[in-house]
Amino acid sequence: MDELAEFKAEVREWLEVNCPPSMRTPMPEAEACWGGRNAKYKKPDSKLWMDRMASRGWTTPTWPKEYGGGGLTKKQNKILQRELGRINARPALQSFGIWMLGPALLQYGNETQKQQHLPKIVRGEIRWCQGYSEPGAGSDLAGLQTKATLTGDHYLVNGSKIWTSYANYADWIFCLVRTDPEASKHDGISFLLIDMDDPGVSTKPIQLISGVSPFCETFLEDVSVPKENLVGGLNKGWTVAKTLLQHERDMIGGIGGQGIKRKVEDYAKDYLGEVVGKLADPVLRDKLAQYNMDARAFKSQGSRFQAELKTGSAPGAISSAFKYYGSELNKRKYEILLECMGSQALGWEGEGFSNRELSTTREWLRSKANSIEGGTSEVQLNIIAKRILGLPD
Amino acid sequence: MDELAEFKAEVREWLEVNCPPSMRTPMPEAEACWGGRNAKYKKPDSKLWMDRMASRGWTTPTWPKEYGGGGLTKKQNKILQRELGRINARPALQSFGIWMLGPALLQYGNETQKQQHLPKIVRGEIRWCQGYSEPGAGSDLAGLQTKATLTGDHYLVNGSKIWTSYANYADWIFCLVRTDPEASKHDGISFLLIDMDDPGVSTKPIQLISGVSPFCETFLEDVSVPKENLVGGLNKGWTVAKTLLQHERDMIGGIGGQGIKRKVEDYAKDYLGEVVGKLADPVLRDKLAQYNMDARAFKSQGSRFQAELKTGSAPGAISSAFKYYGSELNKRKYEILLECMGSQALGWEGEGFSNRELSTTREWLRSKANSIEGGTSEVQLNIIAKRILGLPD
Amino acid sequence: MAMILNDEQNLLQQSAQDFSEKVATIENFRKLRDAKERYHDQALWKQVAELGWTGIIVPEGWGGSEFGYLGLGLVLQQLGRHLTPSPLFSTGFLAAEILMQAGSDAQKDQYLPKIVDGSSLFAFAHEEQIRHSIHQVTCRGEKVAAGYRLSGEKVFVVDGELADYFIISARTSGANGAEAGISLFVVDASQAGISKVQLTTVDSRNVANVTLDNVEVSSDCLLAEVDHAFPILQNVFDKAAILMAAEMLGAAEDVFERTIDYLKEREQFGVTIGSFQALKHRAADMFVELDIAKSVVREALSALDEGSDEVPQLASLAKTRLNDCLTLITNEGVQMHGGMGMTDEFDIGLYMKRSRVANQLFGDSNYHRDRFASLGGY
Amino acid sequence: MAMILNDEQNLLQQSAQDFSEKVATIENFRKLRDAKERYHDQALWKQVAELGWTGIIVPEGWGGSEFGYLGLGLVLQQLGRHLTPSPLFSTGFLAAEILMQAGSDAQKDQYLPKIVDGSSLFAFAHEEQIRHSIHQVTCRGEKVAAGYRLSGEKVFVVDGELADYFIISARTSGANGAEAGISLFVVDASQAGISKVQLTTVDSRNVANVTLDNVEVSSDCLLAEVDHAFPILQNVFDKAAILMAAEMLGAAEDVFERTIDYLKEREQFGVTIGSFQALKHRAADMFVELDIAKSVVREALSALDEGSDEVPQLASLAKTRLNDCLTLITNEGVQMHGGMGMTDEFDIGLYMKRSRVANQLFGDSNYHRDRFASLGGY
Repeated sequence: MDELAEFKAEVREWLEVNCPPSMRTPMPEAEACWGGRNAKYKKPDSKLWMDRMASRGWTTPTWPKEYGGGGLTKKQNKILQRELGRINARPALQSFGIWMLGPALLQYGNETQKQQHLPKIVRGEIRWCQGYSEPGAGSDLAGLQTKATLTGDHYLVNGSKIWTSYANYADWIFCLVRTDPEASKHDGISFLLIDMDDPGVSTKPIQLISGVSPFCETFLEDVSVPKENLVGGLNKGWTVAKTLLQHERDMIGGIGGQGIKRKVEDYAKDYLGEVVGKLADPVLRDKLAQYNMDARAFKSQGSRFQAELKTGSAPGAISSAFKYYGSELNKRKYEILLECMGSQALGWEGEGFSNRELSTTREWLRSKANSIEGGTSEVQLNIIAKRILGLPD
Repeated sequence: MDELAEFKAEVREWLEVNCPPSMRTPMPEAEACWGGRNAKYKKPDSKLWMDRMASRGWTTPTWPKEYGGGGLTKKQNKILQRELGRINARPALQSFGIWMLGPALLQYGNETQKQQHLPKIVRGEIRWCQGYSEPGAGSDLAGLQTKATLTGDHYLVNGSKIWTSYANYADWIFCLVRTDPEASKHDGISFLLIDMDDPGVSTKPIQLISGVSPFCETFLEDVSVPKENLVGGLNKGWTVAKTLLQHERDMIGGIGGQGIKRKVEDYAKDYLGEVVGKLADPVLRDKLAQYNMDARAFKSQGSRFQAELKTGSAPGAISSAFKYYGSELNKRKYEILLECMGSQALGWEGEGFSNRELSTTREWLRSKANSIEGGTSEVQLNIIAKRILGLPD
Repeated sequence: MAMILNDEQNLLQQSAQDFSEKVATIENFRKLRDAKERYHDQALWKQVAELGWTGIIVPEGWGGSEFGYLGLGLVLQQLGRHLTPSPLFSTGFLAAEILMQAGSDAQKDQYLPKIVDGSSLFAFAHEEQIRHSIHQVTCRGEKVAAGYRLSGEKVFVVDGELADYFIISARTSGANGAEAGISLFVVDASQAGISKVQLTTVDSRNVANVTLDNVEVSSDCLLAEVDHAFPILQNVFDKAAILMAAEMLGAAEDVFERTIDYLKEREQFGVTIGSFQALKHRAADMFVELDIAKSVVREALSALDEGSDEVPQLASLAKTRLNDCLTLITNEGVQMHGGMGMTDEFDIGLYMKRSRVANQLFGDSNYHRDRFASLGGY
Repeated sequence: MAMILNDEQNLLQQSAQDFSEKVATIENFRKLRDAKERYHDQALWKQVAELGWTGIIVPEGWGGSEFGYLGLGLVLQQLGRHLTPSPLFSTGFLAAEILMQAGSDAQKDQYLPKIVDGSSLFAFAHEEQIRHSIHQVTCRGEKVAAGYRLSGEKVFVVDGELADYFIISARTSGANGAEAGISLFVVDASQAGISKVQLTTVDSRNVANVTLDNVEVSSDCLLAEVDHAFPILQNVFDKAAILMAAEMLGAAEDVFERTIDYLKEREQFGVTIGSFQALKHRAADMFVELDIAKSVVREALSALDEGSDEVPQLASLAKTRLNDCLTLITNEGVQMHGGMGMTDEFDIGLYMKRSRVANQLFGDSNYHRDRFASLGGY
């Protein structure tokens, strides 16, 4: 325990010295630091903070030191995160490289690939995006058509990807591509890393109903990719993808707790008023209580799952249940908020509505994607029926 | 118009003379008159009333006079029904012969069959039951296995039927049987009339969760049936059945208006109390309002359907929509009633509960069959998806 | 009850459908939206007036066709199909209706012809809170020598930034919340003391918050008897709920049809997604809801033409039904369109946005369920 | 939070499962039901006591095992699976709990050993209305020379017709509805003035309405401090809600498993009906609801053992969740069983009947949602 206490003291001191005061304030979405070749930093301190954290490997605290990571144990990392939280430090670096590609490379990449890519992810030098979905294949992810044909030392890649998050800002893309058109659907897919500066790669942002454009279509026309960029073996891409998808599902499933941090009842009080300490509208109050109970129950399910994970008794497909329930819950939250807010929920921009109102409306629209992205609710129910309940095809 | 006025006066006079006063009182279920060879009449007046009505053909007012019917026009029948309602006359005769078999015979029967069976239905001499479902084939009605093999002049029938209403009291049964095991499912079925006094026919009542036994299993073991008893042609039984099923569906779909006549809110007032003219529980009040609105809207849909029937613009499969919505609505009504009644809804029999409370609880259990009998809700949704929306198989 | 259209109504419906498909298209709406100005298409409005729709409920004496509410409902339903923004509801219905009920002969002569020929636009400034209420009127109408002095705030006034005239409810006596003491005024929008803030709403229509700062109006501006506007408001809002339901019905039909088409066309896992039974059942359920919604709107519109006693119940029924039905169908529609449903390129999101605004106008479902229960005496 | 069972708990669960599968079977329940007498199996009860379950929450000093609420919940869950009627809840939990909280040492010495060895049965007579309420106590407890005189009506007293002793709440001061002024008494059931009407309920359990007509009890019968039983009642009802949820969880699990089995076995249209996607999705949805219900019950039981501050919230959460989950699963179960689900021969209808009784006990969902909101300060 002394070692941990020592570690804690050391962390606290280091942060005191190295975390700029401007990085200890709430972070507007627009000031998030994503790194990359062409990164623009709204505040110079963002870059400084990222670099300092990266120098310790703390942008990826538990990654091995040999690839630039922090090499921390779980317990040490917990301390680090707590200390960061204590001073309200902003995230030093956000990155699909950290969240998704890194873990996949650590599990499936060869030594060269790890050496080449991981340190750059740690330091925020390369910004990655994900190329899974295709216009013709949504829920049917494995139905993808983007082709990669080996010609000599290179794969020739042709096709297009959709829902590539921030592809217009990314440097590299990790892609699922079809390398064997003859094999059965899942068996002919490979996992490929592509430099987006290569000729033939282009992107086009997609405007969403919520008014923002976090996603792109990404087009690949005769892109030449060195065969060394294949991860996890030829036609073994589906294995890599499944690991990543599960990971994504867990992230989105937790979404019920994301977004609005303010309690729904506090919003409701503003808009409905109170009578003797109760929300003035008893019917909406009942609806809201049901929502809060469901959210609390969902949290309880999460705790049980965490405990079962440790004993290995949790069924693998249970993450589909989280994904399903969590996203439906989040959609419901915003529908209730809209009901509470009346005509103040109907603004798009400009005068007459508070900023919080305007962003709630946008988040309501955004929430509709929860049950689509990362595997639709329908797909999750299919998985539960098949893999947990064993119902026949 | 004078003719109708004359008819009305005549009807009124006749009823005044012929409807016994005891038949002008509300009818307990147990006193319903179903006719039949072995009918028992709790009240002698029931028999008298049936016979008198039958003598005018008014047990089947619109059937042709040649088969014993009343030969009335629609307008005349309306007058008759109104006059019967005016004096609160009990139904003179209830019968699956009148509701189901009669219309089928009129449409598909040959002259001999009509002459043989219709008059006896009119006079309540023969009580019929329906033999469609089988233990192995529920929703998949056409999957029936009861076999009828032609041997000489007779069909040899083997199999069993389930959900045969009141088969233990019935004299004859109209059955769907498989006459061509080689043909595709719908093409090898025939419609057969069987005298239940024939050797080999036996019945066994099924006890339901609501505590009553209106249904039986009916067993057919080497029953010999004259080939003249085939209706609608060999292997043409499915056509006859479809007509009857549509008819049944319409009857059950109207169920939302059946059962409890008292307004749901009047029950609710008894159990929840009122505050300034409103139900004291605002959340249950809201639920109840939603139910009442849905029931009113369902009525509106019925009116539109009636109007469209006249212009021929109603899609045929729309009766599936009525069946589906009507039965789900009725189930919901009883769930709400249960919520209102609290622990007074939990009685089965005996002291501590009023008769009305006890029968509401039984009706609640009974209502669960609404979405199963006459084609499950799932089957209705399949029909709508296929025949109205044209969604692919 | 006119559950089936007669020939004239069929013709009207057909012409509205043609107009909505050829002129008042959703592309047209997108242009107005992206221009981010007043969300108003003057050329389209001219055509609406020429087609005579501005006078559908106006008696012939003032140039109208007196065709009735079912007729107007049919037109609004078709415009709802393509999300057509037009002042028809505010001017051709709300203003016309109020003037017919509450206007003196002189007022009718002055305003109704301008409504019918489309030369003036009106907006009804009544709501003061975030939720619909008939009773809540705090805007003051003080008697002064020459007439009345109006002060207060009106919110979410549809077509408020377009209007040449406002019809304004104000409290001339009594406490806020009381039925007695509410009066109606018709006021020139350019009158001193009136200021407007145009709102940019999620459905890209013309809406404004309106402030009245000691607006002096002459006694000629008073509609109906002073203090006694409440029953008029009640009746107008019932009609408004039903006609808004008609517009929403058009939108719901359109989204439903789009979604069924998509189910038949989109392939996944090697088959069209419309062959998945779970989606089929949800589609069938939507069909049933929509079919019932159609019946309710039709019956409610007929009830208006027939002056039925059941209008209040049917108004609450129709509005609740269409609020919930359109919410269901837009939510399910977006979900069944998958990722594409989330893009601005697909139209379905536009319907989702409009649905929530329409939900709020003239009472959301909570409001109308409460009212339906009260009308039922429980 | 003990989300995972330890070895001892696993053993207890296993023995409860064995008992419920081999002894406390549903056939056993059917026999009691059809006998139409007191719905009580004395032999089974003896075994329950021998297994030590009557003393699970009782301290060792009085012969109990002090195993805790999670342990008791595990047993009730298993008994819930086979709808086992047993006085364990009334005697082994309600009476034991109240005596432990409110009894004097003498009272504990007198009653707890009888609970643990199963020789006496208890019933808790509190409710007076058709809906659960803690506050509504009109039954009077008048101070007289020798003690108290009790008068009033108690309804739907579970095991009321079996009990050797009643625990009775009565108002010793204050107005109906007030928190202060409620007292608890433990009374011999054979006491003069007590009369019972046995009810025949839809779930065929032992229930009675109890009338108290000037029942004279000595001061020794008073539990806890006079007038101050309310906080005890509150805590006991929270625990009761959680333990009832545990029983309901067992029933829900059983019905769910039966239904899934039926989906895999029943053929229609040439395939097993479990291959229909619409049914699959509904089954998956039920699975999710049930999985969440399991977590909530487990967390709530642990919270009892840990004396967590969140017990009131978790009690309302657990009861609401299981009310709704069991209603959903029994309704869906019957529907998916088709016609067979409607027959008395199949067990599923028995669960549906029990579900509605369990729903009412210790608060229905409306009650607990309201309370959850109040606890949350809104």
